[in-house]
Amino acid sequence: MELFFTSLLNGVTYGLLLFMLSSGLTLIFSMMGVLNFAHASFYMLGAYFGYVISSYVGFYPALLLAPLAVGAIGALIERYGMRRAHASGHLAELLFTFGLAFLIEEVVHLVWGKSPVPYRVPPSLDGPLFTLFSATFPTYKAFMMAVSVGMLAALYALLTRTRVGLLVQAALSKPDMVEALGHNVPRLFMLVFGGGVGLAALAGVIGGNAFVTEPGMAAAVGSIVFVVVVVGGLGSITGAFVASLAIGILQTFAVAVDYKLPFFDRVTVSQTAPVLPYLIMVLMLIARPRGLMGTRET
Amino acid sequence: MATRKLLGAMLAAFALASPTLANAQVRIAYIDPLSGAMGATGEHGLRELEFAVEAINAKGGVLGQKLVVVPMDNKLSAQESLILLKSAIDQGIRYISQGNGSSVAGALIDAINKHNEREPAKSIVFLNYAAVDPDFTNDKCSFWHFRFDANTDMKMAALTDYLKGQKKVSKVYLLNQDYSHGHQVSKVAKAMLAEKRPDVKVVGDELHPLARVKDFAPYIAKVQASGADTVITGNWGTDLSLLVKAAKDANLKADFYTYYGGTVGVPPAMGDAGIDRVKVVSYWSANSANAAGQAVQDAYRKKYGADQDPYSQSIRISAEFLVRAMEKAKSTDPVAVAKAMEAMKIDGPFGEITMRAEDHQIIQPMFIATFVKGGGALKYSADGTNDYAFRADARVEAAAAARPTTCKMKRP
Amino acid sequence: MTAALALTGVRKRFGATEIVRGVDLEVRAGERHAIIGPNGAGKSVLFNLITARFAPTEGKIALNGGEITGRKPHEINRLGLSRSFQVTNLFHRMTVFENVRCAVLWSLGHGYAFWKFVDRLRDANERAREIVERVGLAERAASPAGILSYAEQRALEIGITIAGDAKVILLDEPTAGMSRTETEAAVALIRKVTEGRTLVIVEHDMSVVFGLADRISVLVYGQVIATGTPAEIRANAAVREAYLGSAAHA
Amino acid sequence: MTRSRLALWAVTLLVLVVAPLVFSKGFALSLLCQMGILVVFALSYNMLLGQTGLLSFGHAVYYGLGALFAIHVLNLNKVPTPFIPLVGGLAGLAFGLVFGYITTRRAGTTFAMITLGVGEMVAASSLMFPAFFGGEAGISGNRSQEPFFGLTFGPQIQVYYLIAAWLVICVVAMHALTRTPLGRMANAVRDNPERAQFVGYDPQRVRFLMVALSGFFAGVAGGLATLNYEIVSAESLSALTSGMVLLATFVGGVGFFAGPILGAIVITLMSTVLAGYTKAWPFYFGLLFLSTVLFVPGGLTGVVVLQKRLWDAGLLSRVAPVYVRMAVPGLVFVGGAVVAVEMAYRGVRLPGAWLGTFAAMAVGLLAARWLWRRESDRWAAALEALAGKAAP
Repeated sequence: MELFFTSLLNGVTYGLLLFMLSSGLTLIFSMMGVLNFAHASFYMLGAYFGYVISSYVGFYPALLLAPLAVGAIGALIERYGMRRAHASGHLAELLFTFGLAFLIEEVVHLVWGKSPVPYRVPPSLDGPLFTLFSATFPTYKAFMMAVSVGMLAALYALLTRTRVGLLVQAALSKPDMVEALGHNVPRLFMLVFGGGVGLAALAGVIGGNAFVTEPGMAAAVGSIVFVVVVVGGLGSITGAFVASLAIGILQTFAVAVDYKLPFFDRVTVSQTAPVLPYLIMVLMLIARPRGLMGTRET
Repeated sequence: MATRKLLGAMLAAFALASPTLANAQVRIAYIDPLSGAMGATGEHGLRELEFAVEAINAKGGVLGQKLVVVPMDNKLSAQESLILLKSAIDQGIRYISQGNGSSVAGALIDAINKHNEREPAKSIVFLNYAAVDPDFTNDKCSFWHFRFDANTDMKMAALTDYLKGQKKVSKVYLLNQDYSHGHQVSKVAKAMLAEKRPDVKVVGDELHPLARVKDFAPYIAKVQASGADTVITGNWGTDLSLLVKAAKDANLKADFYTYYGGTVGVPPAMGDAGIDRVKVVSYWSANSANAAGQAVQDAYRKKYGADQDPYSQSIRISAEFLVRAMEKAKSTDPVAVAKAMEAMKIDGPFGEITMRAEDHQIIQPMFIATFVKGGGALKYSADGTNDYAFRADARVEAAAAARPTTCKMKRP
Repeated sequence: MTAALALTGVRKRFGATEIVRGVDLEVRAGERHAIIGPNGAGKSVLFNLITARFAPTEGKIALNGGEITGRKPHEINRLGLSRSFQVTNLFHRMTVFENVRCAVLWSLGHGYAFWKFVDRLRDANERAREIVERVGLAERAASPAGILSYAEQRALEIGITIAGDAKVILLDEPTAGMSRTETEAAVALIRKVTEGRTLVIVEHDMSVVFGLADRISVLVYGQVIATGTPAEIRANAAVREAYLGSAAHA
Repeated sequence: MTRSRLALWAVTLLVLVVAPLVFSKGFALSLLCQMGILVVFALSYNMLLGQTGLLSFGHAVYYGLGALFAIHVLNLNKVPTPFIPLVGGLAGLAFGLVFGYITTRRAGTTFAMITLGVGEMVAASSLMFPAFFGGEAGISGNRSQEPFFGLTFGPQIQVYYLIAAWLVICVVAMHALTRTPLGRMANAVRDNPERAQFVGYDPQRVRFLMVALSGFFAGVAGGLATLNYEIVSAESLSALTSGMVLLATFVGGVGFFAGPILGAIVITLMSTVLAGYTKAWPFYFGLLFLSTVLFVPGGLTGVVVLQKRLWDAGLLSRVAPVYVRMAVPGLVFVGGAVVAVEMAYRGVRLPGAWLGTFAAMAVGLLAARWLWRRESDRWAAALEALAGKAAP
């Protein structure tokens, strides 16, 4: 019983963390139709920027400044790189972000070295919030959950309630039309890309000290964010949210199960937990390529 | 300058045939990751090797020759390492130093055995400073391979010896990475606990995928539910730091006995979360060193920074063994040096160190230490930090840590 | 004698809007049948329903008496139906000759073979060369399809459509965007290459329709309001009101 | 086959035979072997990316599984060494059939994501089932068994010729495949899957067959790697290997049959030789890839082919002066950039050196832009003339 409730709590926490990581990716994808392979790299950049900025002005200002800075970098990359790649097609765009991920990791190596940096949780958020059975629940995790839910609300409002959101969605299907109406579509895309990158960076500022800020952190989350977005339905914010929670809870409960798999002599369900998301993704793509709540296939 | 280097690289690609000039040098190829996920660990090792070599050269080198380190980036890939080995052989290098990854070490041993058999005149000697698969000094032992680190079994032997005296340890949870090293730790822990502390219950034996877990909270929940008071883990890198952080978040009251709590990146990443929770079993204990050992550390920290811990002392020891063996053999010929190295003894930072002739395994004292706030009597900080250190709790003498070997050495 | 193509009660809804609202249509074997109608009448959707690009919400479609509803496009093609596209739809990076050759491979039974060279398939090469000649592109045979002029691309499109020797040919606005002379040439070409086959054509240009079609169906708001010979259609009051009247002013 | 094409094949064959006599050192020889393996692997990848338009993020699955089966069979001591790559190929084919059936049910980005998922799962299970996969320590074997017509395949030179022979077989086979009905329809499906349906072909079936066949050749490459390294570890199945073959293929040029060959050679040189000289090699590598994506989507081969076409059209003499003049500021800029990267990696902190380097880069860049404004007309004119000649 105790394990059940702790696992449920851990599952929800992990799910919300996954959503926080993948929301920027969903934003960019749903508005621009681009799968940004460098998403996790911007998450990493966010963590490093958060580390540097917070060492000068403290954690809370960094929470705002670092995403802004990384978002600006993202916007520049869109303006001078993506746009060019876009001209030579969808594949080129995908490959561009793929190469970008490679390069960003090298730059991080170069600037901050290969070892982790001591990026710490601010004292005001450190420590336990409450105790469930014998385990404590840290304040910082509650903070992360709150930010994640806040992101959901903000994105949902942005996409469905604001003019910009509606405009971008229109621009996605009929760019010529929107342009003809006198809107600057390329600038719109630049802002969206910068925004999505900024969200990734925000996740980095928050995730970097909760976990470990090191050059391998991008690769560690790189593919799981795709799983969330793909399972949730490419381009659906709510879908991504549901998928994050589902994957988080499923994976956490799988860890708790020691049942041995039939036919594989020593493998337990628990051992396979981190592989489950990929299995779900593949099955989902085959059975229902739109994902849980997606509106279109790719 | 750099362009010329680049041009040189291109030319060299086509002119690899040219024999290398310097013969009045003893060159050591350092084949380890210098880029990628394990790049930091590889660079740390390289620095310690270069530091040791500089010290030796400052005293005039060996037999009138200077030692030179040739770094080679194997990207932690076994296949890449084999190509680099060939490159080293081409350049006339006879000594290889490597430590990261038993997969790489295994491949190198295999390849060196084959090469030395095919071309005995150009034999290669392999100085292994950290690849800890016990096989290398047991069933797969080789005359050409010398290990300067304690292997997995020896570390577990020291650890379980220590646990004999720790009566408050009653429930142990084994949590390891799901690959050969983790499997080995789990296996040998169960065997030795059953032998030395039959009263201890192993309440969990968990394997998690290597470098794939983002949040260890579910695992910690399981440990907590099992009621374990002690966790034994062979984890390294972020798999260890994240584990410890998750334990702190959930306020898990259990000691973590680790193999790699002191290695690159782990102490700064753990931070406060590791205090009084994380213990390390190692042949290295910075604050227990004798005067000579302290002098080495002082020089190292002066050169590279006060937060830099030369914890891979096995590298320096291996260089020292090499030089002594050359002096003893009065030759730099690998076969003679390898023979001279067998059964050699030197004074290390914690007492006598012996290269056991039967299996080429180094025998030395071991320590159990706890991660604590630094300062006071703890002069030397943990690697990458200024305010944390390891406090030695116990010393296990060389004889106690040594394990019998199944090695049947074939000598040339 | 069974109809070459028969639609019974075909409907198509997109969300709340119904574009095709119960179409019954019969195309006789060997005739040239035109479907006309004002913009937005659902002509292209109907076309896409026949060729399985969309699945009908309701109704049945039969080809030579056999039902094809729910079949995949390539299966329908193999049953003897071929189509062109409104927006030119070629293999842009291949040459004209290769475009046509790809289109004849299946009908000659070469399938997915990876053990014979296309250059050595005499039947395919001869057939392709003959078709390239027939559509008047012999001089451009070695040019990549992507660099052809618009009229040439349309001709190639027709060539690919007829290459597989399908007995039923559907052409979607084959002369759209062409000049008067180009249109005349295209009509002559269509007439020539569909000799002895069943042709279904969607077209805006009334001179093309009336010059080419044996029978005409008029589609307005997703329903067929009249079917008949050109003379009958001209005389049909409902058609005049709904369609020709407005077209005459345009 | 035209005469020039025949000559090209003959020269290639000659180079393969003569190369080890020139580069006889162990290292150079292993480098050649490594190149040969990557060439086969990259060509098999281009069967998907370049020929069928399928972007795969999990191609290492076929390579790695081929290698694994090859080493297990090698260790059985039943199959003569020269045929081991065939074992790898058959294993690759088998998995190509299985995974191809799963993955090719969708195309486009969905296909890419499915391959990513399948790749991750196979890579993860390789650590979970060490008995078969060998875990991170890998499985080793010994290629020199019973002499096969007097050859033991112990010495590297014999392995080289074995790899070269398989390389020739695979290259010829893969090149032949592009000229078969399936190969042509793969192009057709790449360009326009919808059109392909209306000439009677099922695009899904075409993709499936291409994935399966490409799995075969990837498996052969894996089998060759088995013989060359005599060890197979989890690394050969990893996402890193999948990424590497994608980079190599794309940099070489996906639109040309020879593209991946050039790409494989360049990447091998960069990751092995350049890595020996500068720690910054991954950085250069990333830059090379990004510049390829942005500026020369046709890859390095595209650049070469364009020059050849200019030459054939007698236009090269018109653009050559442009190249020469642009080369000066271009080299200043690139040289400056290289110096900057190297200084960064070596931790040079002299402000003067940095200032000088940046100044040189700026001068190079500005000069190049200024010059380009004057020269671009000439260049564009030449290209136009070329297009005019190609389409009379």
